Amino acid sequence: MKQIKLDSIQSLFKALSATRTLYLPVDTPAGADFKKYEDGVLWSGALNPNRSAKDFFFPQTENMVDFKVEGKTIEIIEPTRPDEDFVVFGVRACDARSFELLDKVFLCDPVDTYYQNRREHGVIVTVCCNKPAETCFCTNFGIDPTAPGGDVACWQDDDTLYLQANTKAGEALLNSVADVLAEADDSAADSVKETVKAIMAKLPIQNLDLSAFTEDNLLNLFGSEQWKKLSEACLGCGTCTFVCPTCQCYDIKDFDTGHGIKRFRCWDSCMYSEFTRCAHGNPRLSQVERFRQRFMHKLVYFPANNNGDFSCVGCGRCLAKCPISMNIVKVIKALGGANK
Amino acid sequence: MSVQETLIPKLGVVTDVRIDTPDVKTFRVNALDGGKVFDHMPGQCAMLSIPGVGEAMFSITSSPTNTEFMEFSIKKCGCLTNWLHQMEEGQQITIRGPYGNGFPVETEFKGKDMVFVAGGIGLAPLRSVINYVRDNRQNYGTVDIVYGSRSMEDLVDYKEIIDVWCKEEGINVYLTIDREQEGWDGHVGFVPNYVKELGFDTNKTVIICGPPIMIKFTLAGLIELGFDKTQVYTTMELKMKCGVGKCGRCNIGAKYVCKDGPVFRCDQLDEMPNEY
Amino acid sequence: MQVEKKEFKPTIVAFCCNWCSYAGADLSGTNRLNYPANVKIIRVPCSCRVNPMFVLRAFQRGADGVIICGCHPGDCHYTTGNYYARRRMTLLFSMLDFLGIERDRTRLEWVSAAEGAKFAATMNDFVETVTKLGENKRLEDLRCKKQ
Amino acid sequence: MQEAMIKRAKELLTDGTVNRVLGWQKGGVAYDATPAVFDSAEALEQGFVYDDFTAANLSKYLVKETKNEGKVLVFLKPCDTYSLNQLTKEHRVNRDNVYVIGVGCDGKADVEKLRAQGMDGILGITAEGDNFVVETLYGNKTVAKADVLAERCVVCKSRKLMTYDEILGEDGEVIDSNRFDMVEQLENMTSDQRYAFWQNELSRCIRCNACRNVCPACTCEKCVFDNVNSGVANTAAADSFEEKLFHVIRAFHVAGRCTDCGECSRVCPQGIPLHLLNRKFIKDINELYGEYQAGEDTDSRGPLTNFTYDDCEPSIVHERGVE
Repeated sequence: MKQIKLDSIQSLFKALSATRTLYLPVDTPAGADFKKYEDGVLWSGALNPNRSAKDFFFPQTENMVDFKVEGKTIEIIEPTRPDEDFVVFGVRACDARSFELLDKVFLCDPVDTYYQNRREHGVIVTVCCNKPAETCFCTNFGIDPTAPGGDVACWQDDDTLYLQANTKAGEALLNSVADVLAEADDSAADSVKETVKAIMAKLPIQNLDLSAFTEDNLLNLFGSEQWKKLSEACLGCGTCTFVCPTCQCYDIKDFDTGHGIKRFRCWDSCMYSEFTRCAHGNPRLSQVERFRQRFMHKLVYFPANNNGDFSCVGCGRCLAKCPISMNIVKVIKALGGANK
Repeated sequence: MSVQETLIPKLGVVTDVRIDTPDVKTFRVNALDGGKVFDHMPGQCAMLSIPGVGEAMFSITSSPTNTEFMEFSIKKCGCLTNWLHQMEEGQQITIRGPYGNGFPVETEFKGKDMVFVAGGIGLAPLRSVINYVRDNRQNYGTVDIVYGSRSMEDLVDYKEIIDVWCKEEGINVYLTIDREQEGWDGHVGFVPNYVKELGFDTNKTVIICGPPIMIKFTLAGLIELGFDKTQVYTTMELKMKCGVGKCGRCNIGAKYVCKDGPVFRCDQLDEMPNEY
Repeated sequence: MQVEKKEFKPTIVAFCCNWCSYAGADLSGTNRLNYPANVKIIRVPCSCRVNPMFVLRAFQRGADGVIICGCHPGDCHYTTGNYYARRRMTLLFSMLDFLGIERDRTRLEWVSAAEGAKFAATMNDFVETVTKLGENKRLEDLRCKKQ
Repeated sequence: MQEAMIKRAKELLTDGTVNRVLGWQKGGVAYDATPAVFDSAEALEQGFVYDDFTAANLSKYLVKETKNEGKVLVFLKPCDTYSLNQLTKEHRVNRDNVYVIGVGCDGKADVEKLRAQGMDGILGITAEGDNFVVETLYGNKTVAKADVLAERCVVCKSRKLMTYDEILGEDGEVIDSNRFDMVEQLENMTSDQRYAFWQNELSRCIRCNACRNVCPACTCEKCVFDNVNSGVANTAAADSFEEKLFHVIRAFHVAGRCTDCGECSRVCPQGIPLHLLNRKFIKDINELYGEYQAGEDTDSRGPLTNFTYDDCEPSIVHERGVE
């Protein structure tokens, strides 16, 4: 394990950003956001940025291919792919876990090379949460915030940051900045872990009953009477899906630039009315069905296709951001017990 | 196969346009240097697009045994299809695929007596299987084709049906139209009723494709006749964007139509939520 | 090595009402009055047909200035269309100014069918103003820029 | 207040005046109330909540609700009654199917402001006089209500109920508020500064459409931004232009109809001060076409569906504010 004093953390950021681009959470007037590190940029102490870190690997919009159309002929122009190495610093355990879930979608056959390319160029440095919020419920999905994933994991006490590599890429990263780091005892971060564990034990959202969400129970849950009531106030906006670290639905669109066609993909939301509209109609005509789709996907469909892993990491963003305060925890509570 | 290859399309060129009905045209598509853009199995789909207009999934109408070109029968019903209908020979389009599971022609269908039930443009995906079966006649038993449409003019591929299928030994073609029409001396009535009237042997394997309401009633009729749902296959269609099970919109329950479908056995549909 | 600086020629989109301003543009043409060729005229049935979206999308597609021309107040073919347009465009221009978009990039001018000279003069003046401002950077869509 | 509301709602349910009640459902934590329809006395007792955090404007739900059978009881705060009036004027709500109980309002608290004050891990909030006692994972803290009042309530324009069938509590007065201060401040900046300000704010937009979907004035059956044939339908801004396009058009489409209820800014997950765009329009309308408050009545013509022969010319923009 390595360590660095917090008052000299800028030297770590400088060293990290010397050979690659460094992104880290920075305070803004409206919550934290991941920003590119430049001299003098300060690391935010906020628990989690407004937006999740999925942007780095699955950006909100991404150019896929360009076309040039002339008369009856079409020319396909493949865009150059970003090849910049980057480090994302300050990712929490929940977001780190979300990458594993996104991997299951994008890296399964056929591999999404856009995502894969970004994944290969990025190194993730996680930091143990030191001030969990009331909206946190990652422990329900088997995440231990005191042992965050990513390539390098960090723990922070009052004056020191402890770093430990989880992967080969992480080791290489730490070696590349070895000059600014000092050795530390492997148990140095234990007291931090204990403190955080004690706080975690007091979190209000614990022991959610997830046992009802199984593939066998799919039709039962799908047909539940509760959806109507739960979705009643839903505005049909995409806030929950866009702040969610695991939501991965996308749309493919063409944009006519006047001198060519750009085909790009962008995030889409199953909460939107047009999401499934096609020539023969729309199978999800009301918000009840769209709302149900989102939560059924996270809690039943995704696990059914991925060995029982839920597509939620309990980061709590949707709890904090939903305009009408409806969220996955309320859905789990309403359906979990009643539909076994 | 990676998405680099699948999400980025290949170029194809329209080499022939055939007007089938007032709103259906069949397009022949070749690779730029002739031949097929890719190989496929019966029931699989391809994503066709005109850059700037849009991209959509269409079933490949031609049989894999056709090694020269692919065909798509397309009904005019939206923005992209309107555009496609204005195409002339020589127009390039982009194409990617093949997507989906296709019909189990080499496994479950082998040695079976086949009944094909189609309505309207629903013949498009079935035509691929029918011709595949015809070209591998030794592998399959009897073939019955029940095909219905609103009117005589709306029967897709009428020429091929009359000139080829009807004349082939071991293939029984039953045509029907919804309403009486001058110049039509065949059967008149809806497809589900006709299927019941014909009363097929219950050890045959049935493939249905057509409007959802037709599928529903035909299936009910077949079960009345004593068929089991495991003998009946159909193909689904929902909005698709990526074709590889990642964009997240064509799911019915935990199944993605583009990846796990579009062909489903009717007993599988029972296990899926009724959201299609 | 002397690098010749390329002269900036702005692209101007002019929405002209069919009944007055478009005829005015015609007249200026038949009178052989000159106005810059980089003014692209789009004929609209009435100045009040111009949706704020049109103005913004003109900028997106590469316009450096947008001018809307209609019948003089009181002369609208549809009696009152241009009065509504006046309010709308006032608010829109004010909003664009509020967002920090240069206020000289948008203009509304009343040009009658008889005012061929005014049309040409207006366009010359507007092109000159926008040329001074330079390229539209604040309301551009990078994708639409020619590389 | 909450008790009185539940009591009155139960009475109206029992005597058949209404068959359901639109209100707020209690959530898990003190601040997360969800708009909900209650159809029985038990449901009301179990879940109905009204406190300093029930901020959602319920009037938009009436568009959907009044299409259903029977009369619905709704509790509206003063600013919500403006929205209802506007919706009635536009024939989006059938006023005959609504029974409005106007409730007085001293302003609602903004949980983001609590968090900004360092209240992490909020477990419970109790109102004590002019203060909130906030129980958090990291100890109890006290904060003055005034310090965590939502921005829109700090500059509240009116505590007067515009439409109601009965009132619970006290009706207030129209306030001579300083709500245009920030707009004015921006107007007095240079155009470069304004551009930098909005570029920074709007670049955070994630196009979640929450501002549009929550807006009581945005009630189109199909929004132009959802219509694939409009050419501007999009679920993400692929270029910073599209952020500006969306927000200018969104604000423009409600210009002259926006009652300044402030829901757009309340729901924005990125904290973009969207209300400033709406207020800019309101301020311009007031200054150029005479004072107008949308939602004050149900029959006047809106400023953009009206004109006078001697309206100012758009060139007036050149004479105002800072270049």
